[in-house]
Amino acid sequence: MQVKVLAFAQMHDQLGFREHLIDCSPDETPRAILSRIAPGFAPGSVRVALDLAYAEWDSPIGTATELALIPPVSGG
Amino acid sequence: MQVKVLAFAQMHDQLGFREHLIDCSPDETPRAILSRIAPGFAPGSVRVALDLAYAEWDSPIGTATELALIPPVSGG
Amino acid sequence: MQTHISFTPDFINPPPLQLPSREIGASVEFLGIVRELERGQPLAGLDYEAYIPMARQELARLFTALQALHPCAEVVFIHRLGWVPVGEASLFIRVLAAHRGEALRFLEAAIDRMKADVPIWKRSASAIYQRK
Amino acid sequence: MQTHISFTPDFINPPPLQLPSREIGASVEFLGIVRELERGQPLAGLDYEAYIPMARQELARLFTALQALHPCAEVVFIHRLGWVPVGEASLFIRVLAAHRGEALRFLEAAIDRMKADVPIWKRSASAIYQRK
Repeated sequence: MQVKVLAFAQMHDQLGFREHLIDCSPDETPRAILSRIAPGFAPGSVRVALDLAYAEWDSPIGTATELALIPPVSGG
Repeated sequence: MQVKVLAFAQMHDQLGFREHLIDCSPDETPRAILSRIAPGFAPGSVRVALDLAYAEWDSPIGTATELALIPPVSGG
Repeated sequence: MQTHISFTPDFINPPPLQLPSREIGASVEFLGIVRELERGQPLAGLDYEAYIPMARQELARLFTALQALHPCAEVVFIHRLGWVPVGEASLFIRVLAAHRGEALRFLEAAIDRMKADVPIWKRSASAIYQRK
Repeated sequence: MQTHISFTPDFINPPPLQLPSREIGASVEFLGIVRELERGQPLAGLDYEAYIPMARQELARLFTALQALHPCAEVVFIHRLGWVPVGEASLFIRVLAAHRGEALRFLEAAIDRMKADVPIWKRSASAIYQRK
């Protein structure tokens, strides 16, 4: 399976892409997927969302098709 | 001297006038003036204003030229 | 702080927003609208009266006092008088400030204090009828 | 409760007020405006981006949660994206309710929660420049 990784705001700057399709398996966690595409990446204050909802860095992604990296938000 | 007595809202209904010029002296209190024009009147929740500012029922009116009867307000 | 206080017998058309400086970060506007049901009684509208010169003075005093607590750049206050049908606004307040917190605090306190102390009165048609 | 959530690259023109019922007693509107000074640095404007489908979903969830606390009849939410110059609005929110307390509580909590959880980002031109 593949998951589409989306990087917004500072994460876009840091990773250098907005979207990236990654091969993965349902039992991989967001943290494991990120460590493959960005070795040394530590979430810090960055949250992760799976299929439009906030998720855990250390839970398997299951059937999610979209993984978004959400740095601290600042709308308004 | 004379003071102009203004009656708003329910006070207008109760007293039957909107404006009334009354002869008075500077050492009279609003309560005394009202008791002359409306015998038996008790302020209850009605406030009194002298020259556009809230005043006391039992303090002399001094040089005020306008005495307003302010029933509970309900703007908005 | 700039303050604009007015009373009108006409439908309230909020004035166009004009920012007094480049430091305004929040505009908060309130419209108080006459509802059909007031204390369970259906109304066609409400009738408003005011002791206008004292209301202006009380509002100016109140805005000055609130400005010390919640600094704002501008307040526009418009109260309609006379008959206001259901669905139309009796009151418009706009507050401009650098920050939304101050604008919201100012607005809320201004309404609360107006309702306590500013000589404006509303009456339902039925209440007016009953007094006759 | 009716909710209208939209994102626009254009100047925000608040939609005309239309009351969904005769039981609306309060309309509260908020405009968040880009200020010249942010943390002491003069700005020409701010650049906004959003993860739009998730932002919509988070906002809808947030409004539903707030509706249980502060019952309101309608909320209109418009966030501008892209470049917003100083003096123009990045955000418009209108809340309609029977009572002003609920409309104000809803508005304030909606802004607070949006700022905590809804995937929208602002950046100053200088910050964008520095990343290169």
